[in-house]
Amino acid sequence: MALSLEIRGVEAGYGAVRALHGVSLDIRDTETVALLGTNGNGKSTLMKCVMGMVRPTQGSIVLGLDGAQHDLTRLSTEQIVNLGVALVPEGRRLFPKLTVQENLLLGAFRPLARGAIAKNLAFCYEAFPVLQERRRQLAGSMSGGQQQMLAIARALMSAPRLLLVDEPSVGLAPILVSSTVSKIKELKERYGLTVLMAEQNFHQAIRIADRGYIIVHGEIVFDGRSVAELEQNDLVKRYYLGT
Amino acid sequence: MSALLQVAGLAKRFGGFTALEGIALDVAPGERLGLIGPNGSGKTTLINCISGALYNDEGRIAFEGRDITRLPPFQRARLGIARSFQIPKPFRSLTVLDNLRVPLEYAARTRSAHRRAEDEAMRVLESMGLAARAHQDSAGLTQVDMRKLELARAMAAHPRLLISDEAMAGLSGAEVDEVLEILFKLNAAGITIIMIEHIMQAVMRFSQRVVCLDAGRIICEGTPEQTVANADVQRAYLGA
Amino acid sequence: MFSADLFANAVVSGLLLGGFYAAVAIGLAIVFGQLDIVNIAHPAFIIAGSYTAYIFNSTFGFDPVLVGVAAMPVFFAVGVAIYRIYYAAFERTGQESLSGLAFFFGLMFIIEVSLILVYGVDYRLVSAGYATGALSIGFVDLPGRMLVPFLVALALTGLIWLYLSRTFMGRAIQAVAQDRGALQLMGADPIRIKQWAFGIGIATAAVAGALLIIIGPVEPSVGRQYIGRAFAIVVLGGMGSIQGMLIAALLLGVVENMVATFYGPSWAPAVSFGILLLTLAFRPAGLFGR
Amino acid sequence: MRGWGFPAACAAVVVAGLAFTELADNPYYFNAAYVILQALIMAVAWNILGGFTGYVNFGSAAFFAVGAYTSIALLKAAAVPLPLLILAAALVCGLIGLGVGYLTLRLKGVYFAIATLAMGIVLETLINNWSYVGGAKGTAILTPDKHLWFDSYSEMLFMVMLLLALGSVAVSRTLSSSRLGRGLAAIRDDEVAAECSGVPTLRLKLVSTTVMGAMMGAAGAPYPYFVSYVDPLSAFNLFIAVNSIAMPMIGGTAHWAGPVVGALLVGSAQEVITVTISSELNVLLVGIMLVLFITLAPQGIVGLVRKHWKKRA
Amino acid sequence: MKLVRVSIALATAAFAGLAGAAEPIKIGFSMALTGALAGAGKGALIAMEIWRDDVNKKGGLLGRQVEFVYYDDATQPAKVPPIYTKLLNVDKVDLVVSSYGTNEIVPAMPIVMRSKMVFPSLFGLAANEEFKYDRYFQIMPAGPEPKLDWSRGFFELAAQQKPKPQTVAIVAADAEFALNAAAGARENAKKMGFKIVYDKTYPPATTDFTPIVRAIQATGPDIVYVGSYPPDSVGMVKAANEVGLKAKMFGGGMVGLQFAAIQKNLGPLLNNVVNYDFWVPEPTLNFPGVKEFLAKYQEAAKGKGVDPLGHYLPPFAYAYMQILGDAVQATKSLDQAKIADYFRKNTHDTVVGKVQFGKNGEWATSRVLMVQFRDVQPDNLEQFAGPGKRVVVYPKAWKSGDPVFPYKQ
Repeated sequence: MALSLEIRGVEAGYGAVRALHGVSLDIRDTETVALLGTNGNGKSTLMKCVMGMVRPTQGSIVLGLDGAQHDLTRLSTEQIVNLGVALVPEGRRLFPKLTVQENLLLGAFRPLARGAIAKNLAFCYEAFPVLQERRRQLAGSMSGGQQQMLAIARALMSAPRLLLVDEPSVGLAPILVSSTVSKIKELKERYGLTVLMAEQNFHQAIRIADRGYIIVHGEIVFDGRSVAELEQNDLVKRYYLGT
Repeated sequence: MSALLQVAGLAKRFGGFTALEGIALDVAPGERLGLIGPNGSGKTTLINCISGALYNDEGRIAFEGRDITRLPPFQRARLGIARSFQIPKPFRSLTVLDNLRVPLEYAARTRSAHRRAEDEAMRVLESMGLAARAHQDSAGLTQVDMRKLELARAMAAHPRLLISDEAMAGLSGAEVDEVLEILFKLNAAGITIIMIEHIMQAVMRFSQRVVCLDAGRIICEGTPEQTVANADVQRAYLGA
Repeated sequence: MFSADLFANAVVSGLLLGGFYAAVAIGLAIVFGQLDIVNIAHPAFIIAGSYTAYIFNSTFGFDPVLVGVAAMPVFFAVGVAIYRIYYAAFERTGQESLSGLAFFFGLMFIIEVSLILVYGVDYRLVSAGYATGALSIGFVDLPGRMLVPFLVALALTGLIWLYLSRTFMGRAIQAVAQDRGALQLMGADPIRIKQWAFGIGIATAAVAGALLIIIGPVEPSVGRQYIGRAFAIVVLGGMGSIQGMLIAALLLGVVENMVATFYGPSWAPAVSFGILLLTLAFRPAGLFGR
Repeated sequence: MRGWGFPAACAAVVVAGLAFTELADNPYYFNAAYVILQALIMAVAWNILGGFTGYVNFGSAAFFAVGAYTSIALLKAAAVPLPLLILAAALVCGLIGLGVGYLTLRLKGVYFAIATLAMGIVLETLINNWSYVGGAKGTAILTPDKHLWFDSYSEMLFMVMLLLALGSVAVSRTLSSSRLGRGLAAIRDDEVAAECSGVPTLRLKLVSTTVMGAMMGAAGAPYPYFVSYVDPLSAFNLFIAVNSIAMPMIGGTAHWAGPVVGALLVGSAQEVITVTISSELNVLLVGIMLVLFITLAPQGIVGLVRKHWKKRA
Repeated sequence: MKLVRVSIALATAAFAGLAGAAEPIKIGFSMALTGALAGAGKGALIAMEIWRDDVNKKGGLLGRQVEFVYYDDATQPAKVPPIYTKLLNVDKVDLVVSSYGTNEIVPAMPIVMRSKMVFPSLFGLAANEEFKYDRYFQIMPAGPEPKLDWSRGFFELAAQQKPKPQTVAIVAADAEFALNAAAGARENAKKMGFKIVYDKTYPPATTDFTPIVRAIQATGPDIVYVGSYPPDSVGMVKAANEVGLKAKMFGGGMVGLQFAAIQKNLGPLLNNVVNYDFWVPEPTLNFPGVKEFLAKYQEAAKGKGVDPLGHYLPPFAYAYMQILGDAVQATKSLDQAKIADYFRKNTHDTVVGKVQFGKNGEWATSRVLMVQFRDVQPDNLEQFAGPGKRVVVYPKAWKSGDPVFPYKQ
């Protein structure tokens, strides 16, 4: 039971704009890795590259899974999801006109997850009681915090091994940010997940992260091998605020 | 000196979600203002309200002392408020030159001869370094050129106030410098500029004054240095 | 002229008619309402369904409804093939709005004329035992010709509703137009989902066509009469909502028959399309949009 | 076609048309040309809203029919001369177009198209129930004997149609290369960006729908004289709506010449096929041409030609 | 404009071959081969071609073979003027006849009139009322007052019954023929002292007719006159049956009940319906040649998707050609004035009986039959080929049986 993600020299962009300039990073089994940086620096693009939604022009992304190596740059999003990688996308991307429960059930679309659907649904409702209360409500009519919970729960419904979370804090009040981040930690421990979390909120992210990278302008500018290393580094402020 | 743009008590809600609340902001003529804030803090909503793409629920907006709160966007454009869009929205079926003629003919009111509008458009394109692309279809431009076109089109409206919405996102360092240089030049020509930007270095270099939004409110206002040093701003970006 | 039994009959016959309208519109509720594909040729497929029912009814004496149900897989396959062309030519290049519309317009003519070339223009009818006679409950009559289509349409609507809300594929179909990127993240291929959904939409035309020819005679161009109505129902029903579509169809049926009974049938289309116009002008999300 | 080229070409066409009426005495050409010119005006008109502004109108036949029925109503009341009939029809249909324009405030894309479809059915029902103009059973209109200096009424109707067609092409061409046309193109490409560039989008859309309506109405005004007998079923014929969409799509919607080329090509092909193959294939032709063109050459004939020129240049 | 001229040149070139050979006599017409009226139009064309072959087998007209030049008008009136001008001026046909139906006949009138051609016409209802063209001849036996004659029989029959019915309902489709029929019915009803209790029209695209029939039922009429087209005729008959319409007489001006496919489908539902017709296989109407004609028609119609029995329109389509042919033979010329004179002055023997023309080119005396469906069995097409199923109950001269009254016991 081993999982690893190895990203090497990834270049990617949209049209003529390059958003990533040779990004390399590693994630090992059961780690929580934070990808830190303010908006527009390429965090989301990297997430999309892992998911096969943006094709890197160069570099490799290799998912090691129980001894087998999968080159994600050659797989479709569906195939990547089927390997057990799930993304909680930026902006949550719920299906607003479907109910909470329908959203969750869609999360279990991948064949492997369909078998355990009852168990996973029960888990999700236990982990997020508010979702059970509102399971018949349309996803679009819920508050931002609830929507974020739903987005995470939906990703969990696919019974992933590697969970990518993109900017869970956006648009949430500080107290909700903190509880969302705590929830991710809780879930990670419970399911034995490996987590890559892109986040701007430095302090919240490193609260649950084992280590982190800082990405500025499409390049990894700092590889913090431990939380302590990140916390003590004054560079962070400089990278964040451009001073 | 009286303010060019005055925003007072502005609020905007989407359903139950409050995107902006109690926004008060004065922009002086000729000023270079940076508008920053983490993602989802309401920056784009604010400029949508100023340019008229959205109507605010509360508060008032005045431009050159005139209340424009209820004016449709095209009239605001004619009064001298121009903007560029975060995701470029060129008029894809028109050539680059004709893209500029639209604001020239509608907002800047260069109703004079056919030729003059064209010359004027060429002049703007030259100043943006886009002259060589004048007769190309705008849909085929590269990202950098598309962003320049976005600015050029805004400029062609002969604005008093230019709102630049993330004109540099995704550009390389050299390209960022290029766009910054253009903005400095415009400012030198007397145009007031509000710049929304994620690239901090650019904001810091460009702005005389920086306003930081977080969760729909203004949390800090000051010089770039003051803003960066501000605890609230740091909290907004780095979290608590 | 107003009387209780006239009123009751107008309502009941309106409901029966509305049920049939639902069968006509349900394919569009999926294809147009949920996939945003403006398949203006849908009524032409319905006519193709009528001819299928007619051919098997007149040569082998099979029941038209059963023929319609049996023909669904074939229609499904045709639908899948058409979606592939549509996808390759328009959706992939982002041309779907105007060109896609014209594409289906052309398709409509091709289907119509092909039917004319093969089967001529004479009116075609089917015979089925239940298509004559009526069931009377109190002073309300339920003509078999309308009752059977009503029941079949209700069953079809119910099944489609169950399919869309209870199966993985069904939920994916509902989701695909809302956010296809997010659907990909669920491990589903949006193109295949849409192709499947389009196939189902066309498959319903086989049944709707059988119902149409039970109700009355059919020739290749009568489908045009249902273009406006079918789209009106889908829009009134709030696009893509199956329950909304059913309510809108029943409502349209009742309104048309009320106007026909109490005011004058020649104003019925103006009233129903007037409602559509007003809805579009004042509540574009439809009467029952959610 | 800069400067004097276009007016000169128009003048040449008028002179040629006049010479044609003087030299040729075969009414077939005039009647066939009438049908093609009628389709041409409809296509040009449709394209002003559909091609330039990006709003699809399914109700072309309704505008055409209302134009024809305006003539009938006036003729029932008094012996109104043809030019006045055309003016009145343009006015009435322009007003209806103005009303349709207000729909664009709330309706975009497919919704707008469906609204125009519904409007067509409502108008048809109204005419069906208006007995003064014959109602659903239709009415016969006798062609007057007077026809200016022309040899026959069909020659005169042809000349009238030719002038109307030139007029609408001129309007469409002027629009497309003018400030207004660029405004419309901006609306088609991005309504928000257009508005923020100072384009008064609602006002321009109203102009666009009004001009479209007026042109279609004018095209319908001489129709009662042409067929002598009008009933709603044929005046609201779906084929009119189909042709006015298909012709610009085949010719190319982005350029003013697109609907002209499309109408001349498809319209002539239809006339030729009517008198040669003359069967279901006639209807099939429109369907197949439409499907082939939009799948293989979405920019239409004019688009293809321009691409070719650009490549050579 | 270049393209127009090029295409015209092309069209001319395409027909240069035809125009060159002046040998055969050319008869030109437009016909609805597609569109709404195509069903009837195609049947008419088959009948006309049978006539052409018959004539040519006998050596043609004036010793010349007969050739048709015809184009599809697609049931679109706008196509008719170019077609007729082409026929007359490019194809230079020697004779013209009309298309089928009022909408397609009238647009040709001004053109045919300008060329002063004889214009035998196929089922236009009062199409010459406005034009008053003296070379127009209508083969439909509607009589000198077509609108009135159309329903006169229906109301006379009703008036003869005892007890005399008092009230009448009139309902018609919103389209040309049906509304004219209804207008005539209204006048006849008033003239014969009936009280009109229901008088409404409906759109042809109606799906369900039960609410209409119920609204009629609610006014309690003794007789119900319906002006309708094929699909709505079916809907009306079915709805009358389903609702249990209690009228004593039902029918009148329903187009479609004359067609075999519809008769077969409706079957016993038709019993006792009284409806107009022009020819039925009753012994009283066994005109010379009609049997032979129908045999040929039924053979030719196989697999063409047209009416398999062809009782309604085809004999008349054959007949109007017959008269034209006779006129050419008798006058030994293609002189239009002489031919018109022959049409006017003679009684013509045709497969639909003796025909004489009167005012406005309509039949001098009406022969709108009222037939009553009797003893119709379910799902049987052949039964309608023979006598007894559609009994002529009006007028006296052609009567083959007495009406059964009331419609529903």
